[in-house]
Amino acid sequence: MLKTEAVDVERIRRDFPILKRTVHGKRLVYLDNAATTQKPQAVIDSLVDYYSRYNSNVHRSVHTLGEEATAAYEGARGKVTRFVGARANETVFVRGTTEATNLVRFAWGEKQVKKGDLLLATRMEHHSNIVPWQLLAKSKGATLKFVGITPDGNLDMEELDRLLGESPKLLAFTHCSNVLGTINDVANVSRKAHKAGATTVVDGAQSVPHFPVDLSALDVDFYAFSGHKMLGPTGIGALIGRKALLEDMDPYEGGGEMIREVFDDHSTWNDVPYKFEAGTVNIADAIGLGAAVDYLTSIGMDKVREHEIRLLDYARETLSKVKGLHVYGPEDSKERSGLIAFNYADVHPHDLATILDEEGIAIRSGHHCAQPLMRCLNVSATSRASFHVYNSYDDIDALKQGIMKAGAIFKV
Amino acid sequence: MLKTEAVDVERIRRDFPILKRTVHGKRLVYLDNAATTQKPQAVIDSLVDYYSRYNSNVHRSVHTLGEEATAAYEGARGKVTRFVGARANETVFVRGTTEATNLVRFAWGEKQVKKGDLLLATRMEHHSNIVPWQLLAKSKGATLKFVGITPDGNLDMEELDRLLGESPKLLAFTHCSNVLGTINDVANVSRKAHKAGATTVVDGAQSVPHFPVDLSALDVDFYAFSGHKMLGPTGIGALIGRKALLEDMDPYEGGGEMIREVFDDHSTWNDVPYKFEAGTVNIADAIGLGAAVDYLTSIGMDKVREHEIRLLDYARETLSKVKGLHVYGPEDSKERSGLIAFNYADVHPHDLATILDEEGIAIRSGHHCAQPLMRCLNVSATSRASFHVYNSYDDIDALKQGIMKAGAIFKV
Amino acid sequence: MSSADIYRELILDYYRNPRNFGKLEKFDISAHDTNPLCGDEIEMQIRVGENSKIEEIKFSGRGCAISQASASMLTELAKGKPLEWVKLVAKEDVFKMLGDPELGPSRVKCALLGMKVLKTGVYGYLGAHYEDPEPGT
Amino acid sequence: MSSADIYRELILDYYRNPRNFGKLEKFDISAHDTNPLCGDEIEMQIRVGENSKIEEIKFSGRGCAISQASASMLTELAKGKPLEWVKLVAKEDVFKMLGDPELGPSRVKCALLGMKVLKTGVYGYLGAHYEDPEPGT
Ligand SMILES: Cc1ncc(COP(=O)(O)O)c(C=O)c1O
Ligand SMILES: Cc1ncc(COP(=O)(O)O)c(C=O)c1O
Repeated sequence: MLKTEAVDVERIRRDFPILKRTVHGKRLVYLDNAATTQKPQAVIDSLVDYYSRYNSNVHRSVHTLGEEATAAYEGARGKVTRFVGARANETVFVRGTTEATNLVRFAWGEKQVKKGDLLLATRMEHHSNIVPWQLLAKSKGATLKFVGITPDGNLDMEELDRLLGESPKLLAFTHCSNVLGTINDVANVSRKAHKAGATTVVDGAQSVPHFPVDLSALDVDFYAFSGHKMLGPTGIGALIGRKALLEDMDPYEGGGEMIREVFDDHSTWNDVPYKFEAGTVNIADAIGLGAAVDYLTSIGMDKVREHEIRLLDYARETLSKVKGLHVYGPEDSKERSGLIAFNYADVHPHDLATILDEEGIAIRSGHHCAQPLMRCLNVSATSRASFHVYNSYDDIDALKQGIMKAGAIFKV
Repeated sequence: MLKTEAVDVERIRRDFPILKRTVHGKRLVYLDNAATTQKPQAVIDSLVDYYSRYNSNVHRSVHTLGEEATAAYEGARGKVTRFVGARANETVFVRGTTEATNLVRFAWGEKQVKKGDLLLATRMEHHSNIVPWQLLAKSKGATLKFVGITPDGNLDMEELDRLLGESPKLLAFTHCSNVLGTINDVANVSRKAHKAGATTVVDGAQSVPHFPVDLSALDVDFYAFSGHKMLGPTGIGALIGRKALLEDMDPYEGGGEMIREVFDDHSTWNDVPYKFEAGTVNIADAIGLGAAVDYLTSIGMDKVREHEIRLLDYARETLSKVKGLHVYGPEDSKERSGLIAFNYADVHPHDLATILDEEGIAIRSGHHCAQPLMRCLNVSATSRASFHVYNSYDDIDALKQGIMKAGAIFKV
Repeated sequence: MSSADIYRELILDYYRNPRNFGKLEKFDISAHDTNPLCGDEIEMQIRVGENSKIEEIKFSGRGCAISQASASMLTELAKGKPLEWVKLVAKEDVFKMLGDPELGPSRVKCALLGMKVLKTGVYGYLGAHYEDPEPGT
Repeated sequence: MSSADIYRELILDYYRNPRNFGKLEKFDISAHDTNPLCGDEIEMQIRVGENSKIEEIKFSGRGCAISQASASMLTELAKGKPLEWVKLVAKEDVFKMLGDPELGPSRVKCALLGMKVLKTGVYGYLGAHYEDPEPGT
């Protein structure tokens, strides 16, 4: 297996037990990382260790198991906070990106957005950064408008400026598109939005797992991401919010943990971020996410990024030789993350995915939860190969072989 | 270690790796099961197996890993559904009981409850079955009233009948109190509520883990429980809802998975139960909960119940010999579940818990997220020892020894 | 069974040259559905003739080879049959029609989308309700 | 260190016979807080005398031996001191006052609840804001 020089892929692959498995008798070539990544042994071990050694409910415990579980859970919060350059008490653990945007919708939006207000999203958003704002607009009598994209797959900055001129209350936009791969200039866009008086909600689901993110330099109000896309367990993610905003917000879910005192007719709330973590939290998986952060940090996110750029360059080069294959998104690899969405002749993405699966290759096919973007691109579906640090040039060669086989079957 | 005859405790204890550990050099005596239970190796293994062999995002996948993960996730839904006697497509996976009641509040309550409506809860509810209704009442201009309890710790049926006479929209009540241990006659109470035109939301957090629950015989509208309290992982639980109600409800969180189609100005929803599972679900822990259900089924919930009744009888007998110790809740063990809340002389529960911890004994102390009930009992806190199938008579003897030690230190 | 067997000549032919593709000017039954899994969509229209026969039937939509070929073949099969016949169609019939390919659960949904739309439309016309045995994603 | 050391004679004495327990009729400062962990609560009231001295101070509330003894001892320590002294009180001072018991993180919150209430009240009176370094549960 060829090293990309950025990282030692062969060594890294040994950390991921699933990569040893075969699919239909072939080596597993896992290229569906934008949907969810695989987990290193260290993350799996952190779960086993938790359940085998110090499982307990947190916070309200006086006993030793409880103290240990609380320390590990809060320790994980600290790791996640530092990993993205946030500040203490600004990190709320949630199920994932989708719960994060919905939390903002309910706890910030229902309080702040009024009838007639304007909300903005972009046409490259994942449904999780669209549907909450649609529902909020409907509940409040507000309007949701979309910032379009340019033919090369970037945000249409002119339309952005024009729509910001209409004094929106909110701008919801993604740090990195899960279809186009486009990396947006978050600091710049958020600054513009703030000048226009808008609050910003940034979807970091495809950025935090793939390149260094330093929120202290990005000037955003809310930032959301999912643990399962960054080598962590399913069921955990984070919402980072400005402390002043979090403190001013209504609570989200109500119940244990988030309260200070419960009276018959009202209750008072716990401090931020606990105010937003009602009920028993996902203790084990938060700790597992902390372990994922440790693993990524030990490799170095700059190395992860470098590796993915090399894979991307190699993939574009390799796939450019396949006749009839069309890649979406910006040209320059520096402007995009490690994923490639494409269509191949008239072979439907599902059919391609089925044929590739037989070769042990896992890609995603479909609308990628981005139907408004699909309509922009005038397609109903695309295929998508997405990388992480354990992918190699070999994986891309296998992908090309698989596509060629589909071409033969479909007589392209 | 004495068998209770209902189950072979010694054999069962070997299935729980954490029970091998020591705390402060003493054998761990874990009596905090109402807060969260420990996990058998089979549950831990199911997580390891998932992450090591077939981790993938579910539903939208064509590749083999995705098909396997989807089958296991939906298989777990089937297990949970059958375990509580529910019907297909009525089981929504949520984070836990708290998310379940909040889901009902947002998706059912915001649509159905109107200004001036009456909502009912009981004074023995956990905060997770109070605070959502307080917040709903506040948002809608409705009123929340409480059904009181009798001096022996049962629901005050006269007050219930009287308040049902005021035509409430909702009756939120627990199947089993996490402080008193009281087991409510759910079928009877729910039938009364339905006659009065109220929708019922039943908190099953302390029932499903401890005795057989057959929803097909209980006539409730919504039923909520947590996986982590029934030997399953943290971060997963279930809301069971009548299909017709679920179908009529608004969605809760918006995003991927729960949609059918997303347009600029509106979206259409996926079928029930998927409509309520926005974003990437907690795949691994749902599968882990399925493994917990398998484990409990292999023992038999009737056996679990029988074992806990014996422990309860033994504990009451043993603790009755401690002077100054007062136990809360109904007298008859057949009417209560396997937990004992108590106070001991003027030793504050936190101080008692600290002293017990030194002996390796984990109990809970505090308000148990039931402050309105604490006010009823006229205390600010209690100690609570709660059992599960791996507890033994020895654990109870240790508890008594520990309490005696606290008595000596506090010169009771 | 390999994908070369799934994507036989016949399936590809129906995918690229779908029979009964299009819309009817006049119709008595119309139904539409999408597969939330992938966004595949199928619309079917039927003109009902004498003796409750399927006089004319057309489908439109977009999606993978399996969903489109399956819908197209189904319209051919349905044409001329009495509406009651639609009630008797089982998923096994659809698989047989496609040459019994070995499909994973997600692709089964592609194969059955046409049948679901056909049944939804015809059941509704007959005053009944078609309940999808495996709804959702 | 064992719990027998934590619950020394002195702590138990302050728990059972708290000094400065009760409410003031007239006061310049009043603050109240609860520990969301457990529901322990402390209220403190202060009458400010000449030269911004703590002329009178009383506390009330309920909770464990550690929280109640700690609050009571703190009022004794504070009485007669200038308000500015309160700003200098550190958690180490509280631990020392309690005889440096070895407390787990959750019990540390019990030990410090009194200090938190005292500081919240006095800082507020002085026009400042006391930020709890470890808020929440
Ligand atoms: C009776 C009862 N209801 C609800 C809950 C809340 O469950 P969770 O914290 O898992 O949401 C608990 C446990 O904390 C409980 O004991
Ligand atoms: C860009 C983007 N945003 C949001 C999400 C939603 O994340 P989750 O499903 O973990 O909530 C995803 C992935 O599905 C994504 O790719």
